[in-house]
Amino acid sequence: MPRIGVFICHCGENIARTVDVKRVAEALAEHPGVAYSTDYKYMCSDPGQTLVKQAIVEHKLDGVVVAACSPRMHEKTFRRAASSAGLNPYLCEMANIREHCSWIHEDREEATQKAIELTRMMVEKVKYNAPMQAIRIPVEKRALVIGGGIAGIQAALDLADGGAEVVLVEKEPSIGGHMSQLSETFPTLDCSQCILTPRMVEVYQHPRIKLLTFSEVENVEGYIGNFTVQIRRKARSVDEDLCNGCGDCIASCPVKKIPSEFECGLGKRTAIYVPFPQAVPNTPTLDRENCTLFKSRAKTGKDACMRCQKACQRGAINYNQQDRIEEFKVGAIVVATGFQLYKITKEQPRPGISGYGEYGYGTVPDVIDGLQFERLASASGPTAGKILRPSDGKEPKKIVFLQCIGSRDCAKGIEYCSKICCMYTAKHAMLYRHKVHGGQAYVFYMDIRANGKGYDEFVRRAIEEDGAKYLRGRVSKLYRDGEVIKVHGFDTLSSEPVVIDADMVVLATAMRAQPNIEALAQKLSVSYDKHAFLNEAHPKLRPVETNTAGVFLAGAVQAPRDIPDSVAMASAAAAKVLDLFSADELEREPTIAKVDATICTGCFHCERVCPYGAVEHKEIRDRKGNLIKVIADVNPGVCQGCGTCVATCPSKSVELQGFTDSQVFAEINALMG
Amino acid sequence: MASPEQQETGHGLDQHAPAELKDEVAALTGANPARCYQCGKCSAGCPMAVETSLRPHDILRLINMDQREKLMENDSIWLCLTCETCAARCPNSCDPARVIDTLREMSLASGSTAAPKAISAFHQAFLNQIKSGGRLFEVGLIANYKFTGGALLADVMTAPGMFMRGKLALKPRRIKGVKDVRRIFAACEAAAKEQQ
Amino acid sequence: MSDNGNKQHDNSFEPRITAFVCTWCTYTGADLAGTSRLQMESNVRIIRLPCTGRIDPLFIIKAFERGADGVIVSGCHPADCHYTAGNYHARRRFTVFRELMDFIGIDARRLTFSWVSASEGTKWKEIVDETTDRVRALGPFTAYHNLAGGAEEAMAGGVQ
Amino acid sequence: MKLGYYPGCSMHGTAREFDESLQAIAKPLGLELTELDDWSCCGATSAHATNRLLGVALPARNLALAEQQGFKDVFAPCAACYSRLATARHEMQEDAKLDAKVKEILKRPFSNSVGVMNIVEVLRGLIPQIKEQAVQPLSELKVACYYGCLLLRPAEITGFDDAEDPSSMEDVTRATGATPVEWRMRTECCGGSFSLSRTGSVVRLGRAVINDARAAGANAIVVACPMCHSNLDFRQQAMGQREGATEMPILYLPQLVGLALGLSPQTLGLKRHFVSTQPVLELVAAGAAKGEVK
Repeated sequence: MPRIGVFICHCGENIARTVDVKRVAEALAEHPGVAYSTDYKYMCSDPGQTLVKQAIVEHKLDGVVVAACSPRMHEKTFRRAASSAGLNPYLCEMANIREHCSWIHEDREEATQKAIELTRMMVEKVKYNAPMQAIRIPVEKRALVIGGGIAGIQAALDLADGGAEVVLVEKEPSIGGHMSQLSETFPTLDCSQCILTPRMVEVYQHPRIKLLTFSEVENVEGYIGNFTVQIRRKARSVDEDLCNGCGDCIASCPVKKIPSEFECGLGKRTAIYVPFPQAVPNTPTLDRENCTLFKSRAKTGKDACMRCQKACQRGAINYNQQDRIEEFKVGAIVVATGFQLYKITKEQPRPGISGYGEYGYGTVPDVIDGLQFERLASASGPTAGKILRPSDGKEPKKIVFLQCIGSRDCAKGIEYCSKICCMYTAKHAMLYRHKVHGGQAYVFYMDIRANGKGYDEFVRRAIEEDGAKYLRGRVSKLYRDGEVIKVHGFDTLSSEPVVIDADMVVLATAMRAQPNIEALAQKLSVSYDKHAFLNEAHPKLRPVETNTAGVFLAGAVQAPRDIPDSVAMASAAAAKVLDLFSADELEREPTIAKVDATICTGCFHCERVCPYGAVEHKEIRDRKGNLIKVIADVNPGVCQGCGTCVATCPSKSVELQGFTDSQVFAEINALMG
Repeated sequence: MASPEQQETGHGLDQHAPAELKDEVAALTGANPARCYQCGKCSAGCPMAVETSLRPHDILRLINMDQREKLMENDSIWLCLTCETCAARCPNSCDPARVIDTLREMSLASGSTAAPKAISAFHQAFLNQIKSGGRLFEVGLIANYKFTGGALLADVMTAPGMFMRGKLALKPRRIKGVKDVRRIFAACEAAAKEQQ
Repeated sequence: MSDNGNKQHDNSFEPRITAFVCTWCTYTGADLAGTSRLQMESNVRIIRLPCTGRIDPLFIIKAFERGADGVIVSGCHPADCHYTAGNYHARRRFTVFRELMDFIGIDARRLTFSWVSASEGTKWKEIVDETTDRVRALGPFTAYHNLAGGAEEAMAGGVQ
Repeated sequence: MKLGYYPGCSMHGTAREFDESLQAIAKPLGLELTELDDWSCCGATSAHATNRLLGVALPARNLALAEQQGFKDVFAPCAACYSRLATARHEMQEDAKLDAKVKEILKRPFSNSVGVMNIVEVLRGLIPQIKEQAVQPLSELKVACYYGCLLLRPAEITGFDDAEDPSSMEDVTRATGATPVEWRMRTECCGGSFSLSRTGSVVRLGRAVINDARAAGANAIVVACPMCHSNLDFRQQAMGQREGATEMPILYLPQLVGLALGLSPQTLGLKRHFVSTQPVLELVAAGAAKGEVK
């Protein structure tokens, strides 16, 4: 006969108000197999836990059911208490009579009856519980950081400085991300390059950071502490070991008119190029789509040009380089892939999002986006820091900034606030005024969201000292009218329609998730929201973790973030990883699947449905080494315990520990009391 | 934190107060005025914004503030051209055009006389024409309108111009199903009264 | 209505409903309904499983056999499964299972299959109330003794 | 193509030339129009501006007639009628309560199965035929395609073209050999229903449309709506021309197509306009002369 202890918690008045806890305890005392049943005001308090521990010893309990709040709240607490009293922690279960009972029902009679039944179900389950041990798994103390923007750079440096090995993967030819494109940063107006470049160099030189640029994550396998990642090193056509970054190849390249991605199309680059002078690494990359040689090979099969190869004295140019896959073992992964900017074009990459026909779908010259303005304002940009119109190179005397383009616009498919635009627009208005004396900046805004340290003061400065005229309203329509852009807006504060003849318009376009981020998220088994921003494990308490253990988030991959936020998240993620790396082994819940070798028929239905690839093939041989059969075997390190294999197994030869068929059937059987 | 007493009162109000204007409008239009965040994009594109005292976003604001009388007694809702520019560009799908249609209907039902005489007379004259013949008889419309509207403008003088160009039929044509049309009118007018 | 607090305890039929839910989404959503104090029908008993993928159709048959009048199966939304794909397998399995229910003679309206995420406490309440109302209207499930024994055999081939 | 033809009230009155020109081009383009028997007025703005139910029930009567008379689609060339018919169809699909109510009022069987088409949509579908049948090159003619409001908005009801950046009228215009100009006011409102009741607004809005078309170098404005036509043509004199500026002829889209097909100005009703269409005819003649030289 089992000896089970039942502990009914009042939770102050939370449970006791609607559940007659005394009656529950009495009813359970009568239940077969229950050796002890009691109630107490706060079971999770110290005296409450002591009560449980003492009862385990005094009544020689071989199972415990605590009827209280949700197991999500206190299962760990009571299992720890049971363990300290010498009972295997997995012989302790909770019945949820608060969230699922006392809080959602008013009728005392009904609630009490339900509480009795819920507790009985768990008692019946516990009868079939088996002692289990937590799983211990070794930890590979190397981290993968995906994305080399400011978040990835910060995470990589913090990790490496903390003693961990780091593999930093960046898909572009250089690290630096969006921050390297910015002119100056709010709210201090310090030069973005000046604060970023030293950190980029630090990454490059750090002995514990392996930097892989022009590379992408191909595949991820494994689990926390033990991931195996494959990285595609895209063919750069330049041998990174031989290249010394002299730039002779670039000077020799005859294809000079390719719109530069780094300059947002406002500047040009060659086919073999470094994206910007401070790029790290300073190794050029050959853009095969625009290279004369590769075009000629594709068209006629003949070689052509090859001037860069001739120009390179180190023989570093290799036209026959192929993509290659490198494999790394890592214990944790930080995802810091950042964002892309929304474009107002008619064609959109995602269904459900549309462009702005009322603003000409991006076809009106001199209507640019915020990042383009950054390039114009940047001293190292295409205009050497002068604000000039792209169409005719004239200095705009009237400039209009439109905020919330794509943001907070349900009709265009994006309802969220992009968070950074209020600030950078204020910055733009300021920079404009500093650079174009006597110029007038207008800002169409809806609400000014400046809730960071020194942020509101910064916006006030743009208005009070730099004379930006803020108009509260959205613009209905804009179009080119001869030399000017007619901007039709409404100032809701003076209640007047406003038409501005602008020389230039800057759109503060929304921050969007990176293209194809879903594919990466799926490789990592991390969920994402409807806008494809990756989901944190808990919005308040676990902001940089994900629901996949060992995978962490930093920066705008999770939601629109500014630089300080991204850096803080990156340091937080690094701290989490270092915490993980501080032990040699990890403990995990033992709720995993296990195959009964004697009845498995080797049909491998389980292998087909397992989302983790945890099912392996195991050969059963007789003593002479003759193969008897091949059966399924679950890798305890990889299995996450979803139980899909169990429900699928035709021969019922696989069980999920902690949720075995007998345990579930016991609960079902208890339904009728 | 609200005291229990305040909560009690608050709850009581919710239960017994008549439906707020915004809820009424939401029920009648299927658009939710509460979604309006007062960006003014509707008013920025409204061709009549220079002529009206209340612009589309003002109207949404007053609906959300439950200012029934102010809306019903203002002629702005009658100056809407129903060009739908506001609805097409509203970031929150508040559909101001449809909302204003509904307000006009409510205003008529409430017996408000805020509609500019010329406009209400035109609508009335127009509908009278259809009611009597099933189709619009333009000469009849102009005559009916100019008399009831009282604005005997130069327009009537251009009617001969229209006539000379063969653009005006002088005899109304009545359709076979005119009874059918009149029944539709009667049913819709009855429904409007009932709603009130 | 469930939340008017003065439900009649006469002899009218009160169904017993068993809910098989995953721990990550629906169980948490039901917790949220609790913390939000959403009053709902008290007829549902939840059995917590790691994932809807773990739910063997046999559990449902067993529940009916043991006297349940209705069953709710609820897990994460498609694409939100904590285990990546368990809920897809569950969905596939239950498409087939519904047909099997017909065959066995259980009215398919006694089974509710839904997605409730961790943030959808209100949706959970709605599902509980709707299912209870529906099953209450269907009346007690009395054919369960017919299920005993035979059902397990019927399921032995597995429903994939 | 066989279509149920819903002319609407103005096509038999003030917009007579719209009807005439449409009938004239129908045959050469292979368009078979059968007028809906006993159709009634759609209620126009006056109905839906004062009584939503009426604004749906009046057009619904015509949709029901079309269904009874066996038409798959109703063709309403008047933009206002088109808008009302399409809106009624859409609202009844979206709102089950309204649907039931209207059906109760109509007192005739109706399953809301009939599609609604406008003039631009129909002519866009006939572009190959227009190109094939065009005998008169309109190469000297530059026109401003004016959509106005009712054709395009709301997008979820009309849906045949981009509401902010439409191109279908320009496509039809190109098929006639004329050149569409790039201009700004093509989707703005002309004042529509205030033609008689608030003339001042109409004059203000119409003037902006005409001035923009003129600034863009158009020889004429092409419209697809009787209200736009009457506001821009009949009211043009009241708008007061700038010194030295010539009048801006306003053509219906089928009139433009008809010119390309070589139909006579009389047939196309071009003599019925308030603003003379003579300058257009001269440009057409000039184009023809050039064509012959080639």
